[in-house]
Amino acid sequence: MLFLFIIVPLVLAGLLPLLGKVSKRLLPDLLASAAMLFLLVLAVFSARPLIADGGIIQQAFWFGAPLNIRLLLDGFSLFMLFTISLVSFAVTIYSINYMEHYGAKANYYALLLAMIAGMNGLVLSGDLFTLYVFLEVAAIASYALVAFGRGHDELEASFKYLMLSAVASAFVLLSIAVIFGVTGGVSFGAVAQGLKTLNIKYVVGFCSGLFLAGFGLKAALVPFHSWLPDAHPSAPAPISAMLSGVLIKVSGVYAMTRIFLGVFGLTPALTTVLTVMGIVSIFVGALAALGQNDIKRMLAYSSISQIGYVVLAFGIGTPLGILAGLFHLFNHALFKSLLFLNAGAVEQSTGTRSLDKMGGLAKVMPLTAVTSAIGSLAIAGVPPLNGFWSKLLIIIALVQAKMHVLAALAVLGSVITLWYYLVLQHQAFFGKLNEAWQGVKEAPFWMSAATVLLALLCIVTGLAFPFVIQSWLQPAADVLGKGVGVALNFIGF
Amino acid sequence: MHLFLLIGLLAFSILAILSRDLLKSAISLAVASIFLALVFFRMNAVYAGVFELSVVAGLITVLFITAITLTRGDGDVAESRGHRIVFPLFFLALAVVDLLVMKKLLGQIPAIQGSESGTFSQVLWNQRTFDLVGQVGAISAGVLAVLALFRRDDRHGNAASDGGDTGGRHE
Amino acid sequence: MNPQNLLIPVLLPLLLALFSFLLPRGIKRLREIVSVLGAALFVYVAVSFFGGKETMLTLPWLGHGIDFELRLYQFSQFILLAVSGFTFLIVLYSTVRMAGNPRLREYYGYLFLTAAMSAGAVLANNFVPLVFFWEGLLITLYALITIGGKGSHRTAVKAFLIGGFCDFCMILGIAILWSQTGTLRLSDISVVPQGLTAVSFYLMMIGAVAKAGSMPFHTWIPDAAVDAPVAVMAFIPAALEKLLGIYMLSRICLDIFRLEVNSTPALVLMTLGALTIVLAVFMALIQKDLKKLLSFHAVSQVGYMMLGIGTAIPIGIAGGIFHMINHAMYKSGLFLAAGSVEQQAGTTELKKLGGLARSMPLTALGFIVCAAAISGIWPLNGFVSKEMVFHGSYETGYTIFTIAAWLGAILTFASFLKAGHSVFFGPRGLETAAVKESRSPIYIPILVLAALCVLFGVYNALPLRLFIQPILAGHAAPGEHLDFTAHALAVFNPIALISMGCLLIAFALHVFGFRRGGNKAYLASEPIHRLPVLRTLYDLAEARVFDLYEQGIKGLQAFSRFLFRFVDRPIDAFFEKFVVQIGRAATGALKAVHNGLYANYLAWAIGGLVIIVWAIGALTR
Amino acid sequence: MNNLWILNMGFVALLVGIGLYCLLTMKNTVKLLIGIEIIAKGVTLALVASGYARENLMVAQSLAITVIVVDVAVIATALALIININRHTKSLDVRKLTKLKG
Amino acid sequence: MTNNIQTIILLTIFVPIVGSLTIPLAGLISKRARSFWSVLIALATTASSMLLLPFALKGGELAFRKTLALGLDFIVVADALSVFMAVASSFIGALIVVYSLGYIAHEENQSEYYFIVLLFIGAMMGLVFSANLIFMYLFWEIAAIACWRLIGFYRVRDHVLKADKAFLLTFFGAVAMLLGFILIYAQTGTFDLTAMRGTAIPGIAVLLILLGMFSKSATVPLHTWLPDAGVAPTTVTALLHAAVLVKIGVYAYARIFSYTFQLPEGWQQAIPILVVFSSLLAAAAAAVENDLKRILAYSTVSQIGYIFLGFAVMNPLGVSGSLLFILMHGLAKAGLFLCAGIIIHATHERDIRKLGGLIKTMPWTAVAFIFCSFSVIGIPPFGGFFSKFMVIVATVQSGRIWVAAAALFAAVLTMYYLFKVFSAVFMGEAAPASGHREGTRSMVFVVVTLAVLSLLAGLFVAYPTKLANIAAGEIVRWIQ
Repeated sequence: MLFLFIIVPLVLAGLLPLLGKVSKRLLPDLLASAAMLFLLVLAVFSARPLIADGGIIQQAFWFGAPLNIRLLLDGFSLFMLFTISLVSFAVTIYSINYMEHYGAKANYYALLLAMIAGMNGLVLSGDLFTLYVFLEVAAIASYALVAFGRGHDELEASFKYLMLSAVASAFVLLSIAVIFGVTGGVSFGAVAQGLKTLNIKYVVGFCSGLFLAGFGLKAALVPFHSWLPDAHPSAPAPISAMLSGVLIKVSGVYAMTRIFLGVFGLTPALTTVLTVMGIVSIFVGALAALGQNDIKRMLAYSSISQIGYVVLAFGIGTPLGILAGLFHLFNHALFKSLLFLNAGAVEQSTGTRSLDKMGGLAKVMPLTAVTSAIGSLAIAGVPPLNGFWSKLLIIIALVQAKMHVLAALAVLGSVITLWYYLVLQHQAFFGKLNEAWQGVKEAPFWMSAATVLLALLCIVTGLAFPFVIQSWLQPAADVLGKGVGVALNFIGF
Repeated sequence: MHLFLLIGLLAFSILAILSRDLLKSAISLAVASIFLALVFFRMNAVYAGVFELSVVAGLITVLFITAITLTRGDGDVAESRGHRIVFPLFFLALAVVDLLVMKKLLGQIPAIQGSESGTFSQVLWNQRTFDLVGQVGAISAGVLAVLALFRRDDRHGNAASDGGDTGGRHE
Repeated sequence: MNPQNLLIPVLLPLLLALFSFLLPRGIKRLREIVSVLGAALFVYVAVSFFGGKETMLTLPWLGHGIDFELRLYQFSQFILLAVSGFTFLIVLYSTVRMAGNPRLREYYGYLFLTAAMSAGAVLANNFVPLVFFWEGLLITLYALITIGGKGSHRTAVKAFLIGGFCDFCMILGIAILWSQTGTLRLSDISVVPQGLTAVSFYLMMIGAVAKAGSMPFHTWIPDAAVDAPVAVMAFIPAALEKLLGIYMLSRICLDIFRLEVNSTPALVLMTLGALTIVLAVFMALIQKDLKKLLSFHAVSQVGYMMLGIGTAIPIGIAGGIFHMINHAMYKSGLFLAAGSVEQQAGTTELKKLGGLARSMPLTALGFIVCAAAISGIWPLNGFVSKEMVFHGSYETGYTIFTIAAWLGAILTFASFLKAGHSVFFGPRGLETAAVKESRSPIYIPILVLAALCVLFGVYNALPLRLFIQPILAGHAAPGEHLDFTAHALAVFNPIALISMGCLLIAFALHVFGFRRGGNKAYLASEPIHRLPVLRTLYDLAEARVFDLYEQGIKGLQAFSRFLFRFVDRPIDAFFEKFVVQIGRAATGALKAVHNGLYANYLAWAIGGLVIIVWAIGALTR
Repeated sequence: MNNLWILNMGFVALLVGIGLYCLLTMKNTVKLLIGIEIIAKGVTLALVASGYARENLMVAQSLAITVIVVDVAVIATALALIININRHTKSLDVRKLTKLKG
Repeated sequence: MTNNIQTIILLTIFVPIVGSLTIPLAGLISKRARSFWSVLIALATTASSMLLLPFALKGGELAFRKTLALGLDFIVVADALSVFMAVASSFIGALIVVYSLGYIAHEENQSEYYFIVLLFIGAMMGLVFSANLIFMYLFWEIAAIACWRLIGFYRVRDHVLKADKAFLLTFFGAVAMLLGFILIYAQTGTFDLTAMRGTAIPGIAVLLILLGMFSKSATVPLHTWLPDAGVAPTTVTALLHAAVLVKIGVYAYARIFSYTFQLPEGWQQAIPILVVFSSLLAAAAAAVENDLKRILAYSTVSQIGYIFLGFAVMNPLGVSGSLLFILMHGLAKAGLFLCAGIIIHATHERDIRKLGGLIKTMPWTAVAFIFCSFSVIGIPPFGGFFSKFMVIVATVQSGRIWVAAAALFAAVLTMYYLFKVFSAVFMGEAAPASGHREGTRSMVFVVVTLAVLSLLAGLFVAYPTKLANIAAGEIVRWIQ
């Protein structure tokens, strides 16, 4: 059953280019949205009961015949699946209207689905190498998606992204190779078991460094972040949302966390490096975002900053820190997607991404303005929205771990975050309406629907945070909290 | 013998990088692939060797040459001549570091016995099935990517994202 | 007596005030009738209270020891009586004098409000109600001065600010006292001023003497004399404020603090009094406007009271208190007379007036009697009280104070000679040809007050025995001689003789000045005005250089500007400019390094890898 | 066995190193891609060498094959990008790709 | 009984919050319906908070909780302190909503306006009744959001920038405060205020929390946003800030520092000095400024210093004085701002140098203005007198005579600048900008009402004082 998460989008991705010849718009729209909805429902209703007593390994079936594919599902992966499905659903329905002017919808959806298949596979894999392969699947699809508009900007961004990402993959693979050479296996269980019996701290440290660089590049941690401010703004808005909202988390943070916490075990050295990288990312991202004039570029830098928070939280390694990191990861997926979708709506309506040229759009695009305000406040950590709770938990975790300076810096970072989001708000939406945009209309239905959905989720998550924590985050945090133990349980499946 | 093959691999890789002609570079790369394949054969990794020969030395070289031909004429970028001096220095430093570190780092790892069982195809099909799904995914993603990038332009209002209109970013 | 009745003196005028406020503007006659009758009733209440037993009323108010406590005893009975009497007279006078004023409604309202507040302040036996009423008077004062019309607002604000400042001082004094004694009930407190309580004494003293109009808190009074209606001047600075201020001062010096003879606080008070006497009278001397002249005297006379009370010797205190009531009478009378003149002649400028005695005989009579009283002419009341003050100050051993008081007496008489001469005698002023006597509600109060001056002087036993002796009774050492009537009018003792001599000097001065000024009475003070050093000082004083208020406001402005420019704005600039600049700089730097070069980006990544690997290696133990 | 592995890994490091050198210093986009390829070769070698050293050759080979396949997809995408970029800029110079910055 | 009280408290919090969400819906029906629905909600909130008065006057104290995840429980506490604050702020809030009916009638985005104002009131109620630090922070920030939208209400670029400045400054303070809360949490393991009474807390936490309070309550050195915010928006908004918003910090001070924790000795000594300096500085700034609303805003800053002072000296008198001050200042400052609103509405001029002689055309406004000024200065019989008196006396009682003297000096400055304003605006020659008619009937009614209320609050001061005394007794109980 879990295999559906991979095979449905993959098969559909293969079919869509063919179907696209038949129906240019309707069928791709319908099928893609339906598939996403299906995955979302699957994640919420079918997959969740599976992990009632901890993680499981499920064997895939292909038309009744068992396959030698073993999918690992535990709280963490389920949580990621849910996040992916949720954001991709919002993105897909948003694309219905948005991608009209790009054309080649079938192709677009196919790539999107391939990317989702890659991410789902990544999340469900219980093996370092498989993880790498699906990482690449998602990455290849994302290169193409970034370049989808085929303008100069898009191609340039995509090229740099690809070239850096390829290096990152090489780092990861090299590390896997070494690990493979050391332990003789690549599955989580085998690696964890192997490392446990060997006393080779420096080799593991070296591999951790390579992983950190590789996944850090995927996750756009400073100083590996440089591709992101180019790639995310250049992509079509839904893809920006997808990349910033999910992809960097799945291929960067998830993979990193899974390996460091679940396979290698968090060492004090890693804690230090992760938290420092987190803080540096927070500040570099936030300060760089402050001076941006391109709305999407600002959001992209903001992603760097927010990923910093997530990594910082995971880096603490305490149960609360992990929980906080997960929560922030989820929240960031929600509000960053929301903000990118909003930016897309604005760009589509006004034809510009330059904040200077906007102004007073709240008047003509009320829904977009309101949802964007919600997103901005949420990301800055203003209560009662969801971002507040996760940042709160991060700071509590920092203080509990006696990292007072980091806590203060994290707090300061959130002030800067609010600062540039206020700049964004007053440049774009607040203020007097620019004459040029007198005739601008609110975004079309499906685009608005997507943003409203995400904005509502931001609010609801904020208000119902105990529920979210208990039902989605706690199982995931438990998995990570147990550290290497979980991986050892799956040995020899 | 093994060392000789590795040195050959390295030498042609260097040649591929330093060569000022792209075609020569691509061909050097192919030769390097052949050397790598030979290394694989030496290590009894027949399947990997075959794949290396056919796919990398073959397919990828073809891809490269196609791309070079497609872009030739307007794509001759002069690399700096400084590489002749810089590269040896760099290489020397790298080699020294490599010598110093590698032994130290990996030398402490105890040799463990692998748990190899079954033939290659059994391993590939039974243990690494998931990877195959991933391969399918990667290939289809690659195909889709190429399709997307070389699609016929059927967008409406072509100018939307092309050129300078995508945002007034500061130069 | 039922303690609840103590509320009547407060509530009755309050009701009258409300009535006046609520009565529509147009109805004049009814307002006047009710006001006069109400004021009469007020007098009746005060009279009926007089001589009664000591009564205390305590109502719970704010907790923390802040209760609404009123206390009726000899002193407050007496002051209450005086307050009500003046209220009645002023109301009577106002029925004519204020008749044409468009803001009559407010005028009566505030007048009665003033009376109510004064009554409350007099009766209060707890500091909080005391301050409540005391400071509340600022509002009515402010309002009443503004009734004067154009230009009066500035003066009103001045009066308010000065009063407010001094009241705040008093509040601080009360606060310190409370923290020292632990109670707010006036009748429970009796401390010797030393250390913190001395600070408290000074602060409360400032409040009290400022209310009375002492230097240097007097400067609004001469201004108000020009701007405010004359009835208001007669009522508030001349009568009520003196009553309240000196009442309070006596209570501070007698009850609340046990002022020792010639202790530092006593000397401070006496010095302040002496300075007030001399400086204010110097200013009064040269005034060319009757009302202004009177107002400076209102200041100067306060000095006598302060001097008397500051002696802390029974005769001095009695003299001070007696002088207070006397001053209230004659100064009110004088102001009312000035008002009468102003109404009939249209001006109070000495230059333009003259020879009014014939056309306004009754006013002139009242004025002359009152002027004689203030100058301390035997056998009027002023003589009696001043002599007592002289005696008292002399007994302290600091003769300098006595000399100052005598100097004051000289100039007082000189200035009143000048004033009376210019207004009522000499040739008719050109513009004041057809002047008639005022109507009866105007001259009756003047005459009543003049008569009282005579009465209290000739038959001084009445006030001294009836009012003043009981006040002192509780405080004097047992067996001390408290009956001052014996030598009240005694002329043949050194001090009285010197005083008489002073009057003669004053007369001589006037005549000299009159002759020098070309027989123009209003120039009689010019010789003194033109004295070398004095002249400069006078010029400076005219330019308000010595006006603490003006200087204080300048100081406040400078202080404010300093804080604003050098503290507030920099703080704002820190957030508005500095932080923003830092943000810009950081973001600029970051933008510069993101230069779009792939090799650059890759170099970061590789550098990052190296650093990370190194860091992990270094941190791994 | 171990010594051979270390030797192989040493060459892997050299290959990756010169690949990175290429990426860092070369201007031609195709050349950069060749750098990537060299790194990929090093990585493949590392995988196979590790498998050989640990007598896990079959798994190592399947991993290597997968890497190669994935690599093809990446290279194909990258070349497609380069060709597209070449249409815009009429150049293969990576330093001309600095429109996005700041 | 207890259940009833619980229900009432929850109603007080959630009627405005939920009600605010229905405003846009009501806006769909008609403008009129929306306006009256807003007024209804505001009045219902006031009424419901007033229903708690009998309970509080009996000295009742009630705390109950709803357990949520991770110890972040929703804890509500009702005692004299919270009820006092709730009544005072909801009452003024409701008054503002009523006044807005006329004032805002011709503006755009009315739905947003009412939505935000009601949300603000709701946040205020939530803050007042919360006994969990995190929930206090939560409502604190909701109020900040509301404030941000309101300052930028006119959408003028400059205003929006000021709004951002205000939001950022207060947010900075707030997150610092949050960090302080978390430091406390690290020490005690709970956010529950009721469980932490009498706990001694580290100085650094005090500093951080103070940053929050000072920024919200516009106290030096984090005060500059308030004058700026006072300039930008509608007068009503300025008022909302001056009369209600800034009290949040003060209330938090009372609840957290006075009621719950034990401050380190150094801070106990430092805070009075800090706040009195703030008071003095702001008064000085008000004396220099020429912009009517900026003066009033600085005046607010200055008066807030007194409120802090009363709480900071930590004796019953000071605490009740400060509580009274909250009420009195709310009424009087509301009156002043609304008078300013009428003036600005009529003349479109804020520079007092360009105004003058308005008493002839606006007698009622002038009288209301001077009445409220008296109350702010602290002149009896107006309400402001008692509060100021109590605070100052309490300061002296705690042995800080110089602080009290400085506070009184600030009062002198207050007197000076308020009279300066009054003279400049209402007295003197009618300036070219003047010569306008009195404000509309409803506006004048409201300002006169406020002026009269200021007076009545002074005359019948015993009633609010009773509640304040109970609250003060509760607050300082643990000191003894």
